[in-house]
Amino acid sequence: MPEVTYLDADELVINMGPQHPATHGVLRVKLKLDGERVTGSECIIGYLHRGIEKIAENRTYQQFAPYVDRMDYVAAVTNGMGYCEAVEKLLGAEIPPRAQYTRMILAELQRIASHLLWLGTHALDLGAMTPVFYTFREREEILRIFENYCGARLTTHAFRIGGLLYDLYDGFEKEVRKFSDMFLGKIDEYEQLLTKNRIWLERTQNVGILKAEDAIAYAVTGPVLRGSGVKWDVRKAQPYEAYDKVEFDVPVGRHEGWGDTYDRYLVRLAEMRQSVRIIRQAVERLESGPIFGKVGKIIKPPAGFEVYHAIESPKGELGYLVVSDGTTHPYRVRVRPPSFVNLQAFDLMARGHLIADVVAIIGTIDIVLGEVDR
Amino acid sequence: MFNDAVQFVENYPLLVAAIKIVIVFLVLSGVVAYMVLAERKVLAFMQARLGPMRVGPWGLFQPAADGLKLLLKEDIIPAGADKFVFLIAPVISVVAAFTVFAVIPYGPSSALIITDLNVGLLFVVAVSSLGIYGIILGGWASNSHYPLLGSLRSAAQLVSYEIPAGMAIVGVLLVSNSLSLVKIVEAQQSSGLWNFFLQPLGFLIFLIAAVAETNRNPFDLPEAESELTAGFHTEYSGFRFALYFMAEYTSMVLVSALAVVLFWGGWLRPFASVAALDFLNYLPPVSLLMIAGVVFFFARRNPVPAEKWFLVAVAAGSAVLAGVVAVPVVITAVQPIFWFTAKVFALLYAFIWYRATFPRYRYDQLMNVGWRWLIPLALGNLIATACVLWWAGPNPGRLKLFFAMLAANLAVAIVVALLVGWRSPTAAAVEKQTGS
Amino acid sequence: MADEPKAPSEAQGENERPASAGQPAGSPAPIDEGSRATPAGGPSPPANAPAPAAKPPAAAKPPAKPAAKPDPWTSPLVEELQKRFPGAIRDPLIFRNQPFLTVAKESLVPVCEFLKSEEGGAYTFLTDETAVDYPKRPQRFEIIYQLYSFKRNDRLRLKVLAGEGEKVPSAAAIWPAANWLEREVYDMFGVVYEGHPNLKRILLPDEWTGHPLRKDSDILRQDEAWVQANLGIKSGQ
Amino acid sequence: MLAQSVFLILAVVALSSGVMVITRRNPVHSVIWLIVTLFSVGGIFLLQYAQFLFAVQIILYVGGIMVLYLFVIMLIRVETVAKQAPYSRQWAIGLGAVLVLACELMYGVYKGVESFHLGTPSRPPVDMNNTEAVAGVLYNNYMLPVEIASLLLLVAMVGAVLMAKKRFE
Repeated sequence: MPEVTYLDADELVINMGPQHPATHGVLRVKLKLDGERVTGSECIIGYLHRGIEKIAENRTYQQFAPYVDRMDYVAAVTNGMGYCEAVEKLLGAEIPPRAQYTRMILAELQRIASHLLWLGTHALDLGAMTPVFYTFREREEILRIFENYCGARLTTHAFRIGGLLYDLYDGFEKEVRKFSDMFLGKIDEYEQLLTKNRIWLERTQNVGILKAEDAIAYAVTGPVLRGSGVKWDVRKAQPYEAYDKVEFDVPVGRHEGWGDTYDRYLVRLAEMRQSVRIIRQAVERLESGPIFGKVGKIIKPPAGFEVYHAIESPKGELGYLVVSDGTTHPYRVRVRPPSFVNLQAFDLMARGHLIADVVAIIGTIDIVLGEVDR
Repeated sequence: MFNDAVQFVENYPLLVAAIKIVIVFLVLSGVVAYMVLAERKVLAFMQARLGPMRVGPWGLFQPAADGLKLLLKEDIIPAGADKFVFLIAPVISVVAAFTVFAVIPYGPSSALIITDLNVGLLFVVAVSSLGIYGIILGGWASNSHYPLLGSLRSAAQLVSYEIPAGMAIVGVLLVSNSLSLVKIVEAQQSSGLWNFFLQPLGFLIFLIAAVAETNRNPFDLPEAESELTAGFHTEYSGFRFALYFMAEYTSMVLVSALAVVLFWGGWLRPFASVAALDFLNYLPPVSLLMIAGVVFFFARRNPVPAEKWFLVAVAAGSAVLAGVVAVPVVITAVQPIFWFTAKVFALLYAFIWYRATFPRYRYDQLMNVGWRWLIPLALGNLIATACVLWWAGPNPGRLKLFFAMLAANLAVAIVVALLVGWRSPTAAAVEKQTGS
Repeated sequence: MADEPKAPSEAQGENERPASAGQPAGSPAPIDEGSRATPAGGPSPPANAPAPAAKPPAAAKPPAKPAAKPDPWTSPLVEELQKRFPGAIRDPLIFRNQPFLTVAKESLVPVCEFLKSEEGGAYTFLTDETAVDYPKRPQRFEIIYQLYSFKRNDRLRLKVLAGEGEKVPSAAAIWPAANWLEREVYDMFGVVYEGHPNLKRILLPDEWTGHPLRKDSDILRQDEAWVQANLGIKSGQ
Repeated sequence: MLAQSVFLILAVVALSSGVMVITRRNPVHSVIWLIVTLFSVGGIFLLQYAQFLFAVQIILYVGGIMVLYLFVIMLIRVETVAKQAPYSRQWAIGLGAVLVLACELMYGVYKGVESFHLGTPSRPPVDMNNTEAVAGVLYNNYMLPVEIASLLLLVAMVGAVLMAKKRFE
């Protein structure tokens, strides 16, 4: 065959975000395109940087707790739980079981709420308009429970270092039970809309493939890691609170050694079911008792050393490294944000895909920019 | 007096045509405006919410408010835009969409047909293919990346889907033996079989291609909001945006009307030849009465006095209208237009329904559906239809033709499915990538 | 915000810079920078270098509970490490069941590679990498690596000390995850990594001056010039 | 008379827009003017009662080919193209072509007015419309050429697909 020279279209650099409906906040992605195919990408973040880690150094341990709610603002409860536990670990404090189970119930509800928000927006990104309204309807129920418990829906500041500030309100158990009974049916409803939908399958299967070894190399955690077939969950591997006392499964994707957007979708749906399972067990074990451990009004952890405590937040491993200097103020608080670390794998997942897939991949990583930028 | 009217029509054909055009234009604009409201309302009900409720009872005057708002908004022309092209692009879209309605027959009598071109079908295809220029040029003239990508996408999409749509239309042409839309409906009347029954595959292809050509979900890639913000009309605002909006909804009405004319028997009542279903003739007054009842029911619960009385008036009006329509003479006169509208609305409802249900296709998948599935299917359908017609000879029996066509369609579908296969072309790439 | 009482540590940190009261090593007192930076004979001259010290008020009030103190950590892994990298591993300690050790900067890359390998425990997962700033130590930055091993279900914390202007070898080649994490450390602390593929600011704008998470950077401090030039407002606060 | 004046208008529009096509620097504008030309020619077809040709002209040329032109033009960077002089080194060829055409035209004028006669529009028989007439001519009289032409087009299409495929692998 004779040598052919091709008239190449110019490489197009397109700026997605920071004001773009599908970047879930103020993420800016610079995409290099060949036609509509992505040949490279760069995430530009920091538009929501508020210096939360710096603020921590200028607040007392208790004063800082409300700030962590503002990181992953769609999962404030788990943020707060991680922080409180990290400080409790630094103090070596024990938490009474009632507080532990309450925390678990609220955290699992929060996980469901966060996944619901993810599911709705993810589907919306892929052009399915209806699920978002259904998921928000159920999320509303969860937020109502939060509001009844602590007066806030979003940035709850539900827990205190040492336990709980408020005991559960009357009818909490009943409401949670009612919700968990109702919710399983609702998951089926979402699945009817999406799981076997041919277009949904085509849009999510084989899109944003992440091999397990890449997932580990990029330190991806949470549903993204599990979607790639790595059966690992902080709640199982290194249990905190009373997660070792309840039964639940760790769902993984369909493939051995790699995962795509559809795997992550399935994993998150399965996780919601597991959360309901945990909630049901935890509600059964709620016994009356103290809700606050032996932690003083003034928190002064022992000086000089640090602890790292990680929990399984809806987005992945949320870790807090708390360094104490013996005063009432933390010397340094480092947040290991799952969204930030997971977002790093975006370039790997997006390369070679089309623009439309970029949207799917951003959605499937499930980032919250408040947490990426902190 | 009746003779006077006939005289008038004969003396001033152009004037009469102009009057008809104005009437169709006004009615169509109203339909389009309320189509937007209907879409919002139907979507809302499917999604556990209410939709517009503020302007008038149940938001009934929302289209007026929207129109007014868009009229009064600033008309922004982006810096660096190709001004002339930017300004005319939306106009092209709207004009192309509206022009086609000139040849759509709304009923059997000449009063309900603006013009009956003997190449009506070709005219429809030709003019509706011009609408794309509004999209391409608008996107290009905006001098912005997202609109450009949007218009590139829609150029590829429209060209690709025009082929299967055209071939599906050719199938109808073969069956009906005419290019005139009026004759096509008349052929369906005389054979007693809608083309839908003779060309089920063709109808399916046409419907899919129609959804794609109107840029509607699940083929709404040129304006996919989550990918390209708003696609080709990202930079448009105010009235020009409204023009695009109007063009989109007008083309929806257009393709629905076309599908009805080509496949669903136009103005014919369903199963017009089955005497047992003659009670369907009374559907027009009955449905009006039902509307009156529903409106009255809601009027009683409406707390705002002004709205309440408005709704009561609407209910009363519908009831009176139902009474008028129930007069035997009127009922026959109203039949065609009623059935035509009802069928068009049924298809429009389907458009909304898709939007509530489907995710959006990806660009390459869209091309896949078009080129790998629809075009082979349409080609096969064309050949099969021609063969069956040749085999059946002139004036075949109705049932014979129906079953032969059904068998041929099934055979084509099966053969194409086997040939094209279920395996997606990306599967190999995935294997390469994951090493599995 | 501004009239909030200042954190004692910081307020004193600034006053106390010249002070050099000796502090017995290992006491349960506040953050004893010197004692941790130097024990067990590092490259720097032995123990009593500028051991800066503690804050009198905090020191005066001993913690209510019996002092929590890290214990020495002994494990086959530590022995193996010490055998393979003599002199590079210091202070294997364990606190609240969390083991950690300090690695000499020069041998960071081989140690990391060993830890990532099968016989080193398969610490294939770099959970986190961050830094803590101790301005009064001779090597003010403590870079902290959080490793995790799926095989052992075990976390390990590595620390590397670096002074102002000293370059730290980048771990991005070993764990790609370190890429952004190191960029963040660079952005927030100004620690420069050697061999990093793309070392530039990540959260703050590229032209920003200053590194906000350093202890000598006030919480109200910002790059006024940048804010005025780019945002057109007088101040971001 | 009406037909004659409509023809004149269409002819003038066709010619002047043709001139616009080659004088525009921006290729997109050129395409727009080309569309206008094609429309006017289509109008002339219509004037000759050749509705089928008119429809095909619009469907194929305006609705299809021009869209593809635009598609390609938009893919290449228009701004850079617009800066280049349109027909830079082809003056000689252009001049030659113009001369040949002028000669042809002069010959036509010399031959007399008959060669400009439009001919009375050939109304098809009432029971047979334009489309059927075209079909009849194509598939009865010229069956073989049509088939050969379609085969040729098919080969070209397959070739194009093959080339594009090579490009992406």
